[in-house]
Amino acid sequence: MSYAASAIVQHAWVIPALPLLSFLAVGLLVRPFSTRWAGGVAAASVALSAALSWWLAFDYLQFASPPGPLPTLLPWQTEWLRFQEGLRIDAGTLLDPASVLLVVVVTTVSALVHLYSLAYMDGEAGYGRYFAILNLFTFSMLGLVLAPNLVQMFVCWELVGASSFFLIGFWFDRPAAVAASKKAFVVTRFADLGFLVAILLLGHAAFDVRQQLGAAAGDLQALDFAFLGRSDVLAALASQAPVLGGMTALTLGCLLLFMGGAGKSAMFPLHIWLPDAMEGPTPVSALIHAATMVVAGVYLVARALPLFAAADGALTVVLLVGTFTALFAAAIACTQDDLKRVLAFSTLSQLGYMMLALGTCDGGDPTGHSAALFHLFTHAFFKALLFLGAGAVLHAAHTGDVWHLGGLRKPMPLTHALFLLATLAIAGIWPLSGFFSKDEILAAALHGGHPLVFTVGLGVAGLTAFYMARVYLLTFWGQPRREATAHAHEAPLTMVLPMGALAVLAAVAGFVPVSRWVALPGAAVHTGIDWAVAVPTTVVALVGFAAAGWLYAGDLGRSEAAAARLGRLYRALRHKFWIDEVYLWVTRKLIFRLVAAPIAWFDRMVVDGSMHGVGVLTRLAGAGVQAAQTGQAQAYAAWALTGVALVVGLLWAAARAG
Amino acid sequence: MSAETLRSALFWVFATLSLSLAWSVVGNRRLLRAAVALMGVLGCSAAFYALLGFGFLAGIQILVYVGGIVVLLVFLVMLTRTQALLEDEPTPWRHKVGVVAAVGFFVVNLWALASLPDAAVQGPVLGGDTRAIGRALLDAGPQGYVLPFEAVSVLLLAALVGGIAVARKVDVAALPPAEANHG
Amino acid sequence: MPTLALPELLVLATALLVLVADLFVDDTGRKRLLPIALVGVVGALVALVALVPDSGELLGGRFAMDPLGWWFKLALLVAAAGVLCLAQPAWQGQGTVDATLPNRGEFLAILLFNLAGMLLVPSARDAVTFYLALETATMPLFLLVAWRRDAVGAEAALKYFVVGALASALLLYGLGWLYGLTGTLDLALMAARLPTTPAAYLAMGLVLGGLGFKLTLAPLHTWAPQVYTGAPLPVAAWLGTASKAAAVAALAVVLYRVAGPHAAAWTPAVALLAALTMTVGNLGAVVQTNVLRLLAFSAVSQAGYLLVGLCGATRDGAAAVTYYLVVYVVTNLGAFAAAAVVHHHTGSQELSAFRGLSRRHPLLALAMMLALFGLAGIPPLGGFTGKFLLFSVAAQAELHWLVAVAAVNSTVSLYYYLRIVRQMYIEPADAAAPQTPTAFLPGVALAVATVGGVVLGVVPWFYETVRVAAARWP
Amino acid sequence: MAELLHAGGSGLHAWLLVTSALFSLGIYGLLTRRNAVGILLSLELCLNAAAVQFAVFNALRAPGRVDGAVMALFVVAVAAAEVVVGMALFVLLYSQRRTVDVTELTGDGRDSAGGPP
Repeated sequence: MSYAASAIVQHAWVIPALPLLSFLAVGLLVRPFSTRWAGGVAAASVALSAALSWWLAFDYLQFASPPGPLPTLLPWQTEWLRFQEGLRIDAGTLLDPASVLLVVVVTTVSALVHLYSLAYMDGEAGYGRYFAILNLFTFSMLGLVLAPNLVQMFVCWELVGASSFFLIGFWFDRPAAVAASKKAFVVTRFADLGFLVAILLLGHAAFDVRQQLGAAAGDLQALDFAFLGRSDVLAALASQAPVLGGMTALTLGCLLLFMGGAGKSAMFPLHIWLPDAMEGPTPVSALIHAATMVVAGVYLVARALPLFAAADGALTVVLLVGTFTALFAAAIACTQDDLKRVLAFSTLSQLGYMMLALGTCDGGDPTGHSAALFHLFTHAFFKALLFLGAGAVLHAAHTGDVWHLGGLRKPMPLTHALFLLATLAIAGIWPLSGFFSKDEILAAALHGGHPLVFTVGLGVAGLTAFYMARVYLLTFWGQPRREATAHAHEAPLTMVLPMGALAVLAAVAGFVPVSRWVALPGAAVHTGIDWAVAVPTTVVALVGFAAAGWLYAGDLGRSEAAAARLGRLYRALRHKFWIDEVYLWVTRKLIFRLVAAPIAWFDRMVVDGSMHGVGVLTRLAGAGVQAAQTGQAQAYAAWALTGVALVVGLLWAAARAG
Repeated sequence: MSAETLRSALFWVFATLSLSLAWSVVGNRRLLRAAVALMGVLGCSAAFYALLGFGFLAGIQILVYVGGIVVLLVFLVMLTRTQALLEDEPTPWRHKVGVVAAVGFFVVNLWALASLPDAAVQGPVLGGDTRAIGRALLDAGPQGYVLPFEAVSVLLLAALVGGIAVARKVDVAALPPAEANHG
Repeated sequence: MPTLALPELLVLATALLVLVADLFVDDTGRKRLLPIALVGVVGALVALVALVPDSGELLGGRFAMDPLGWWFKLALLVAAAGVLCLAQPAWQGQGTVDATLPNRGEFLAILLFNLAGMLLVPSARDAVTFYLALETATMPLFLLVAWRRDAVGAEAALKYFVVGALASALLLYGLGWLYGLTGTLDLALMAARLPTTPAAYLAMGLVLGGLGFKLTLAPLHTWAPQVYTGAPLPVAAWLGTASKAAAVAALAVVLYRVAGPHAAAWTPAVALLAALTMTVGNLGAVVQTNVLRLLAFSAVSQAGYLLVGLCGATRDGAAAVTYYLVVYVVTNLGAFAAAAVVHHHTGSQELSAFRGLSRRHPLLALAMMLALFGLAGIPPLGGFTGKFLLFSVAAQAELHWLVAVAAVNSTVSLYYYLRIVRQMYIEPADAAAPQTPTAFLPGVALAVATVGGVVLGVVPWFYETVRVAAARWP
Repeated sequence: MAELLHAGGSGLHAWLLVTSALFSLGIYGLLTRRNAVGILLSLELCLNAAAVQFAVFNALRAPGRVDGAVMALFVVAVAAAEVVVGMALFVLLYSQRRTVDVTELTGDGRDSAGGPP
């Protein structure tokens, strides 16, 4: 049996088509009649998609002769837009190890989140709408992943952004949710600007190259990934004349592509939308803002890695931004009180890891590429699990503030166990999945000649263990610190089951030889455990756990017990705050004040402020335009004459210049 | 005095007259006088057409255009009563904008003019244009203008029908708009 | 063959029929005049699609059809059909008093005369026909704007008239210069003989300026906001769609047919104008609270995008402009139709009239949202494909700065389009807001515009066909 | 300027000098007149200047045919249509506002309530 005989490989387009059909069916036909059916149809379609994608992965991998690389297939392709020959835009399904991997991740997590949402969103006013948009999102994300060219990727990229916009703002009666959805849309759209301009820039540069190549280009189009990845094309692109500030179209295009990717993947300084995006329903946070959509930027850079590698300094930018984001977000995560916000900053930090891994390819060794995709794969499962766990806590205790939680391990034993497993996984404890993928990233940094980056990465690993242990301890250990928390109950089975499935995946995903499958030619393939990396990371993670345990496990519980016995809650709170003074001194004074606070200040004053400033400027300029509307007929006539004078002057000036 | 000199002299006489009347059109405080001055300008233009050799055009100019201005005058008197016939001096600001725009336009035209080689009228074709223009208007071939002729009739019809519909005497304010068309 | 002018003739015949019929019917009958006019326009549309070849000549070449002209006429007829549809409730005096239209047959007749003039623009092959077609496409608009005969409309119409008459005088003077420089009124001969002297810049500048008024190029756009709000809503829709289409057709005639050989000379000027126009339009729209003013400024910025495609006078550019024009007409028609329906229900043009629309009229809100997203250029709607094509024309012409400006502008535009979406989907519904059902014809227009906006973006056939047409364009 | 005048009594430059001056005066009036009727008069001045310009170019630059003269003729018709449209608007405005002073018309759609007063 060959690929040509495999039904699912030949018809992989069915996988995204199912959620799209379901979106149309649920949105237009089912929703008005039955909300219950809306959820069922939506979940069933995605579950079917997930089953098909596992079949696809099975069929695709089955033929891998172990030493040889897996092939890149384009089983289905249709012409969409034709500018001219060589600049044709197709729609199609590109199957290679990376896209098959992502298809499996997206459909699996999406199916589990759909299932989880059936109970979680029960009774919400927009139940049908929610599932319709979740379907739309799944379709768009799959279209993005399977895109054989930059334009299809961009179109789906925008659709993904639009569905994210609707889902963040799902509770449109909450002003914070509305503000967050708008912020997310505007910030990512701003970044997408770079993507769009990059497409135009690269498209024309590559088109010129294609014209030079002539028949050698075959049927490949200028914006196809297959074309952009060819070494002769890359060499020609790199040798083009600079277009702006000494940069070639290739370099500029890559930097702009990275701008798009950084927006979607919430890299500093475009990260500001992601923490706010937690205003959306928690399953949405799990699916879109942890497991799938936010990794689109990583996926884009990974896809375009040959371009980045050929461009001067582009990967160094990726490396720096990734490393900084990893550290910066981990530091902030230590100071947050809201469970979901901690997880959001944790996501930022992990995305920073992935970008960092891609950035280490700048030395010419593409090992970081497979490490990034491996971490993307494992992170999707344990982070989705963490979010779903947080969702179960929210569902039970109606609050996400860790200082209002506590002691949940007794009423919610299953959730507790699963959350603990995910915490250990993200902290990188053997044999859970995070251990393997994080070590590969750090190994890539160490062996790729970036000792400083390796050190920072190690520090981030410690911080990760610390903040995860902190929220875990505060949430599940000690005593309930709120009435509502005390009456918490275990989540229903439809919520626990998907979490259980994710837990299995989070536990075993590390043994899947992902990095061997997705390795680019020339990448060093690690087998076994790299002790030079594994030992320090494990030690650092244990130190992080110990610090958190010392801060949040012992004294906190004792003080709560003492407060209950003595009835002197106020003093007990003070006592707890005394412990917190240490924490405050360590975190707020050292980490927060020295690192996080300036960053937060920068974030508030410059990043947020500049966004705000842009808004004010725009409105001022708008008022200026408005001021021209004096209402005087003759003022309008004078403007018209000015316009004519302007045209005459421009024509004359252009003729002079030309 | 040769015919050429005579034509030149006539041109300058009418040019001077035309420009001074035009000055009155835009500057005279009394609108009625401005309108009469416009009639004069249009009359001068008829003379220009004649000097250029387009006698038919000159006739049309006087019959239709100048006649049209009489209609304008009648409307004007009906419309704005005696009080509004007086125009204020423009405020200094408006005056400045007007002068800048007008002088600017004039200077740009001079600049364009300077790039154009001068030429003189080749010779009088007075009276010979009537037949040529008439033929051009009714010719349905590649040299003819029957299509714009039809277009202009559509334009005039639309302007007349619409103008009457918009301006017909109905006290809209006294009726709800939905019933306004009954009046 | 006379079938070549069949759409124009059908439109004129319908206009005359409506005008005469108006004399003999009572008020009930008068309400039926609008469907009759609609049948005439749809008939012309069918005739265009089914009978009219996309190239040919009449009157010895004085009236010509060319492949892109065919598409311009299609856009114009679609706009006319759409505007007549969305005018139906206003015409029948339904809805709030504020939103009704004094239903005289003259209104329809003048609209159709106006349409006939617009249809003639892309077929003109000499300056005389071109000028008269443009005047016929412009002058009736002054009257239509004042059609409600209230103070607001009259004031708006007067300002429109003053600026418009000045623009047309400047255009005429520019045509005079072109005539003087080339010694001919034939547009093709003009192109062959056009020199590159200062007089030619003046002439082209005057002509472009005169047309810029119609296309609301900054800073010749200042009339637009007040005219859009002062005019009856169907007329505002007419201005925002058909009038724009005619202006683009005229600009294509001038830039490609007359000044095409000198594209290198005018491309920087057009590029700067495009950048200025889209920026001014967007900045103006950001601060508006009135939907029609917002749509007016949005239309200004859209004109800027359209102008981007004209840079360089390439065939790809012509294809992109034509395609985006069709998309723009359909999409904007959707936005205006939704605004018209809301205006009928509430009598208000304010943004707040859209409050909670998604709960009162989910389909209407969906249509409006898709139209706005189309205008903002969100994939996979036609607005995205069109903008992508336009921007890539600029990239092809090496105008990278213009691409950047256009991309930034299309992002800024999202901000104010989202303001309407926010009102519809996020603000709580007004308890007092009426639950009037959407009338039949506006509903049809909305449905067609919404589906059209999606289909144009997703189905490649349209762009492919336009591109093939552009390749055969002389 | 001086050589333009010396270039020949009724040469092309002299003719165009006059038409440009007429058009410029029309622009001045258009921008300064307060009465809408005065604006209309100024517009007629502009159109007339353009029509004369066509005739001038016809006689001096393209004397073989009568294209310019035909255009001038059409301009007369267009000017007539413009007068009709303008007057209709003025009559309407006067019946609504009791004035045709354009400086008193300063609304810019902000009073968008629409409808009759």
